[in-house]
Amino acid sequence: MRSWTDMAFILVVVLDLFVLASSRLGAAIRAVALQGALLSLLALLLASSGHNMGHVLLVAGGALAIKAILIPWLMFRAIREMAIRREMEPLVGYVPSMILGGVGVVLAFAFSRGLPLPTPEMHPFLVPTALATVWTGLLLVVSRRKAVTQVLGFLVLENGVFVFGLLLTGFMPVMVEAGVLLDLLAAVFVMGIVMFQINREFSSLDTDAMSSLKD
Amino acid sequence: MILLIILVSFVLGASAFAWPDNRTRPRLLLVGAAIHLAGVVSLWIHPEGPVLSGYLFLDAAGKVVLSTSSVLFVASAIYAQGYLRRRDDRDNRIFVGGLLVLLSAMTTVGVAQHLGVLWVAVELTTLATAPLIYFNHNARSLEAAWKYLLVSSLGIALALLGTFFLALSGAGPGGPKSLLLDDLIRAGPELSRPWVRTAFVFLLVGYGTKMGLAPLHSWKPDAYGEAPGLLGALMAGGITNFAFLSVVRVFQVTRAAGEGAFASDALLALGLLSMALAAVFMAGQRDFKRMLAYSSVEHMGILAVALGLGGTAVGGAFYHVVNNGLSKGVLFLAAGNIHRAYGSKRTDEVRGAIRRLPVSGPLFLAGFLAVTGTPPFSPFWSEFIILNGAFSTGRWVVGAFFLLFLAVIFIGMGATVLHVVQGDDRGTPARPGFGDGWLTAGPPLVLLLLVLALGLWLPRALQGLFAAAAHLVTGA
Amino acid sequence: MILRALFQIGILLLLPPLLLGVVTRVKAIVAGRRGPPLLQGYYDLARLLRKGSVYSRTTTWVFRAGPVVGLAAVATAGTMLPAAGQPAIFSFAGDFVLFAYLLALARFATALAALDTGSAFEGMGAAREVSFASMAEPALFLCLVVLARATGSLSLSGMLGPGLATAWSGAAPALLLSAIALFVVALAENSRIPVDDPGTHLELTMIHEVMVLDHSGPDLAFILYGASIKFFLFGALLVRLVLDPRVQGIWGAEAAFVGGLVGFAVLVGLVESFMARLRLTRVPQMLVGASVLSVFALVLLLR
Amino acid sequence: MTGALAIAAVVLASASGLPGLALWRRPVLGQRLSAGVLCLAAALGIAAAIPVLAGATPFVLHLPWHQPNASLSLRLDPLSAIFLVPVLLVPALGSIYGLAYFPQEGLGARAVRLQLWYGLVTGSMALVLLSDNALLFLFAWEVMAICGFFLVLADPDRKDAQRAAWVYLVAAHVGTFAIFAFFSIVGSARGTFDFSGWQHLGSTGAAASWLWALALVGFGLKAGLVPLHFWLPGAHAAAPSHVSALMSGVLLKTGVYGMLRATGFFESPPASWGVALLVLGGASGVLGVAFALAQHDLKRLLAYHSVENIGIITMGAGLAVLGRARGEPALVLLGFGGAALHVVNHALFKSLLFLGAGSVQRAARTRDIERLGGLSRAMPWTAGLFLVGAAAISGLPPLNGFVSEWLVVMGSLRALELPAGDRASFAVLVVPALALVGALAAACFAKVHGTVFLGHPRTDEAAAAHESPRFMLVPMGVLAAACVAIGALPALFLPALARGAASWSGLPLSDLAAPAAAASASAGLVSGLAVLLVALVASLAFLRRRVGAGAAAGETWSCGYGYPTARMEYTGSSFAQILNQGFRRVLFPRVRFQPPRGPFPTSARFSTEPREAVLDLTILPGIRGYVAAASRVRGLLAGRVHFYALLVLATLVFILAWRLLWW
Repeated sequence: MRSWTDMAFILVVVLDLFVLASSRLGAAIRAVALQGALLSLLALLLASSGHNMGHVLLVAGGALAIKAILIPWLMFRAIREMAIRREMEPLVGYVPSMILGGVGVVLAFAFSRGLPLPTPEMHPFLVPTALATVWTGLLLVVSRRKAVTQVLGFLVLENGVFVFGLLLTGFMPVMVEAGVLLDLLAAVFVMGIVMFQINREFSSLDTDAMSSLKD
Repeated sequence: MILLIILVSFVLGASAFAWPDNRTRPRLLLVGAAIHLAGVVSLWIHPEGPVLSGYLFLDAAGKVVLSTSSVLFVASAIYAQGYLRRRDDRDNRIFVGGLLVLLSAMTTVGVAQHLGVLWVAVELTTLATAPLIYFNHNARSLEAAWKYLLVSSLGIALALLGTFFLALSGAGPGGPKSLLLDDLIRAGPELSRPWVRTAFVFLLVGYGTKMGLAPLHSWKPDAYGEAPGLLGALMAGGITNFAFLSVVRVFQVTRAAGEGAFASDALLALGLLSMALAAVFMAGQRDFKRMLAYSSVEHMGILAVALGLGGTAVGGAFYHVVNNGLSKGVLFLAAGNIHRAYGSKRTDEVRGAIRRLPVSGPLFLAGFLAVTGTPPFSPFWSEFIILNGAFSTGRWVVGAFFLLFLAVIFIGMGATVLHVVQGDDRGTPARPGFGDGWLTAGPPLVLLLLVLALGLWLPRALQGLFAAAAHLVTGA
Repeated sequence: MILRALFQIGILLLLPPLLLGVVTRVKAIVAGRRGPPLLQGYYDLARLLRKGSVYSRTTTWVFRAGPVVGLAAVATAGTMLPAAGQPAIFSFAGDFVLFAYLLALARFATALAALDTGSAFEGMGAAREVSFASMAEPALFLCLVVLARATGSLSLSGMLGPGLATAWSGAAPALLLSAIALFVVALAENSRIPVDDPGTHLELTMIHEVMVLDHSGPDLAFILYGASIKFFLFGALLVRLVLDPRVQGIWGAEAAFVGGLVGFAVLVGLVESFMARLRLTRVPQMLVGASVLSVFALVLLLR
Repeated sequence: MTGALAIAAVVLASASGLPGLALWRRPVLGQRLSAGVLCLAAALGIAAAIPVLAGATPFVLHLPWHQPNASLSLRLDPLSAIFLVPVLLVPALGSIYGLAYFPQEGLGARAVRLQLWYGLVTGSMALVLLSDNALLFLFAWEVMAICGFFLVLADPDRKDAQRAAWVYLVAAHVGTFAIFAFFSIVGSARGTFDFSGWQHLGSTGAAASWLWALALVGFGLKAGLVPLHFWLPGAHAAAPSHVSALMSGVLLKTGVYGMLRATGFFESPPASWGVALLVLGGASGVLGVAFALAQHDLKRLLAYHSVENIGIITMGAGLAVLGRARGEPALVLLGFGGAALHVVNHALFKSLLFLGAGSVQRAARTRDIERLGGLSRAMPWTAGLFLVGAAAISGLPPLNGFVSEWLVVMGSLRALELPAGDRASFAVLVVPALALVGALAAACFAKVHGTVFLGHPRTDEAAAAHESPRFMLVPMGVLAAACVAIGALPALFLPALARGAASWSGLPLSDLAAPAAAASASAGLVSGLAVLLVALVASLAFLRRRVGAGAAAGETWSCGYGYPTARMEYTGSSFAQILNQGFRRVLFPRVRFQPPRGPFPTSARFSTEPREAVLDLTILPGIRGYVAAASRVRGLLAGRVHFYALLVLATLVFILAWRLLWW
């Protein structure tokens, strides 16, 4: 049981690095979808007797439905309609991105030792995984040119936040999970709409086209 | 009553999407604004206790921000009547609905006593605003909306993480295991300090992005520059103030947990950096709406500095929230009028606004004087209190930089404003039919008169309110 | 008492033209000429007062007021200057300021009268007069401050009174320096060589003389008379400063005073004879030099 | 009673523009009513000030005000009262002048606006003087500054007015920040913002000196002390003349007032502060007049003379501070008395000169003195009254300028009585400095009056000039009469000055009585000599009529040249050339010189254009450099959304690293 959980966490981190290294949008979206599914699994795995099983199921199901199915589907639709396949020339190359991501992972694992968990029964990989995933998401948003990849980065970021949220399911389930899901749903939904508009207006999803507003 | 206000605005917003007639739809704004104002007034007269098991409660700090925004929203709603009538060509379904949802979300921020609820409401304001920025449906406004959405969402995500950290800090044995402000503050020292500190950093960056503190401000000039004037007014005078309120909430907890010194330093640093950045970016600024955005950065910086200084400055901060909200309303609404009358917001194309717009032009000038802390307008008082807070606690360097930045900003902003209002308007682009009307020039005028009245005479009730709000933060 | 006052007024009003006569005579003798009689100044005044005058059509009342105000101001200033061995008619703390400013008033009136003619030459003269005067003014005041410090008195009568004798014994270097500075100022203020050449006939090089080109008849008489009184005043100042403390006696002081004045006139005549007029651009240097000398004198005392 | 009068004066003055606004359709009546209200306010205010100056107990009022730390505290003590008189008198006379100079009937809305600001600035100046609370003071101070901005902008379309008004506003606002800081520091140290609680501030140590320096910068900027005078010439030149009179004559004096008031809070200011004031005052005096000499613009020239006179006033104040440091009542009395009397005197003659300049500008349509000349024939009254002002500002007896300069000189001579070895006795160097300033001022005004009023008209406009209407002449006449009166009877004013000195310095009046009596005796003799001078002038004039043999009219003697024209007249620039040459190291004039060439030169020209050394050569290049640097910084943020996100990320990482790594 414990080793399954370990594996899941490690897989989440590996997927982070994969997304950073992937130049093909389709593969990246699939990776993020897989990550979403893993999160849903983790929600179940981490549930202990103290948890309200109803909430756990809701969270796991919600994550699976939204993170692993709905949003990836939307993203696939987007890249199909806009006919984009790959991220062209990211601002930060793939290898440097991976290295930065690796540094982030190392730092996250080192760093989280200093943050004492108030709930000692929690899994030791949880906090570093969350931080590493958040870091990956931030890196993606900063370093990628395409609006789609930026949204993808935002998704990874949300995944990291979600991992962290798993820590709290024990004592404040409703508020937190509702927050995660609402945020993800609404943000990505609105971003998606804007993305379509951008494509129509600029005939491209390259955000470099959008730098006319400056001093 | 609190719930009623939130729900009515939300329902009105929802019904705006269903309202069939483009011409009569803006009146919903008037209805919403009036009900909101009436609600706020009734809360002044009959204060209401906590509702929804303490999740919502209008305390002094929230009251300051909420009342300001309510007034500002009324002004904006009246202004919107004139504005949307002139923009008859455009479907205003999303605009009207979005504004009302925004009002509902802002109100929720004002009354939220639970950090989770607070976060959800702040998120809602972001989502409600993004489509509004895109009101003009052109490439520039789209770019602005995208930048706003992306940067704000980033901030919001970090704030969510910070909220989790804060929740975790109280999750230990004997911890409050709650995100209710009162619980957290009461638990105070029992919270896990490293987590609180980390949480504060994430929440400061998150809500600071929403506030537009430098260097998290980057979305601001773009968004304010492209948004319609009245949205700019609501953002600069409303949403950012609520974001400040969120930072105040976080600060309350952090301080109670014994991390106040660190939090103060961080706030001072970001605040002064914001003022410095405004001082640099306003010099030679050629776009007067972007200039207003930097002014907003500056004033958020002032608020952050005031909060960081603590002591008497915090009372000044709440006073400044009111002053900033109202005078930003004056400036953005007047700037919107000027923008439309010339069809341009570049200073190389706009001059002689006093001639072309005999009300909005002088209002823009007066608003500039007000917002830079010139008597007889009220920001003078709040800025003096904050400065006084710096000097009375022996923070000479902070006080000196504060004054230096104010001076540079005054020069930078004044040069642009005077360029716009003075001179001969012949030979500049003209848009006939966009002169001053009662509906568009009246609201900023009334706001200015309010700023003036507050500068001459601050009602005792408000003074007491600022003191009570400051008491919440400083505990003294 | 009344006798002495009368003597003072008498000497102030009657002696000055003679002094200018002495200067002219000395210059003539040095040049090997006989020169005009000593009393020529009085003859000139008498003749001018009888003559008619010509007024430029450009001028206004300012032109006519100039000589009157100038003479009145100089004469008023004279009442504050102690003549021989006794205090002045009017004496009070700070009277020297009024003294100097009355001279300035005379200058101002004359300069305006010159400008009233609209002539380029007279404008030029007025410009030079006021410019050089403003450079001489600090030196004059510094000399007087030195006196005030040395004697501990703030009135001309006190500065040049009995206290001066002790001052000479205590602060001779400072007093000597300021006497030299005062002599330079006297030359400049009275438009003598090396600052100005009262005998020149080339308007471009003149200062004071070119300023009064248009005045004629009684107006000119007033101006000449005023100029001679001014010359007398500076002479009296210097004589009292250098000579007076050493001479005692009932009328001895008066005799020495008059003798000293004549000596002053001779000295000026000699300077005029043996020195060339400075180039105009060198004049400021000389005047600033006088100021520096007197600052030095003051520092010697303040130290 | 005094209080009611003073408050009524403030309120009436502030509201005095309203009748003009209300009677929009009857401009003549409206403007007259406005002027009448302002005059009434002035009369009431002066009626309140005079008893205080005559020894009545100061009026104090303390009312609450619903602003944090603020209260509506008013105090009319002798120090305020001395300033209050000119502050109300000059605007009142200016408003009468405005009836003809800036008529509402012809100018409409512009005149109405001007009157509104004019009244408000008068009221706020009076309120500045009456304030006994730091925040009320600041409030009035800033309102005054804003009014000044709009007054300079009376003709909003003129580029020079826009620029001057803007520079003025910036200077005023930035100066206020220094005062802001000063008040804030003192207020938070004392726990109150009422001036009554600010007495006996400690003055030892560097901190006190820095604190005082803040006040010096803030108030010195308003007063126009070199090198903070840069805003002043432009603003005073660009404003309409009765506004220039107000600004130059009395608005600057609020800076002096603030400086005195702020220094008065300190228990015993050290001698070094006095020396600082003396040095700054001396520099302002000499440089102010040096700058003035180089000007061609009549009003700019007059404005620079304000710098000079503020220098004289500051020297007097410096002596007074020195007197307090050394415990010498005579120094305090004479220094303060000279400064305060010069405040009043300068208000009188500078307003007179500006009103005269306005009269000239109105008649000849230019302020360039090189395009004027010979105006005294067409406008004899203006010329005569201007001459009185010119003589007075040059410090010539028997006018008022002489009296106050004389007091300052007397004060500095008192420094000679300090024990040997006391460096403070070097304060006596004020005497030669004042002598230089006085002589240069006389030279400058000989130039001005000669070039503008005497000789031939240099242009057709100047030749076609005509005398101004009575509404403009009467206020000038009143001012000239006041100049003569103070000059003739200085002893009359010494008791009031002694009261002012006592209330400022905190010394008992009895300590000041002896030096005051001595000064009074001397001043009596000054009056006597003034009478003698006038009598002599009269009798000589009488004599002049009796002697001589008739008068003939002719051409000006031009050394033999028969056809002199106006173009051959000596110009103002030529007149000042020798002195300008002497001051070229501080003037930095822009010289354009095209020398005559060849054996048959066709054209040659030479012109100099004075530049404002501080503004044009220091501040503006500095600002341009800053803007250039700022726009380079802005270029770094090229508007890319990645960069925006990076900023957020970097901030997060930085703050985390800042503290979290160090726990």
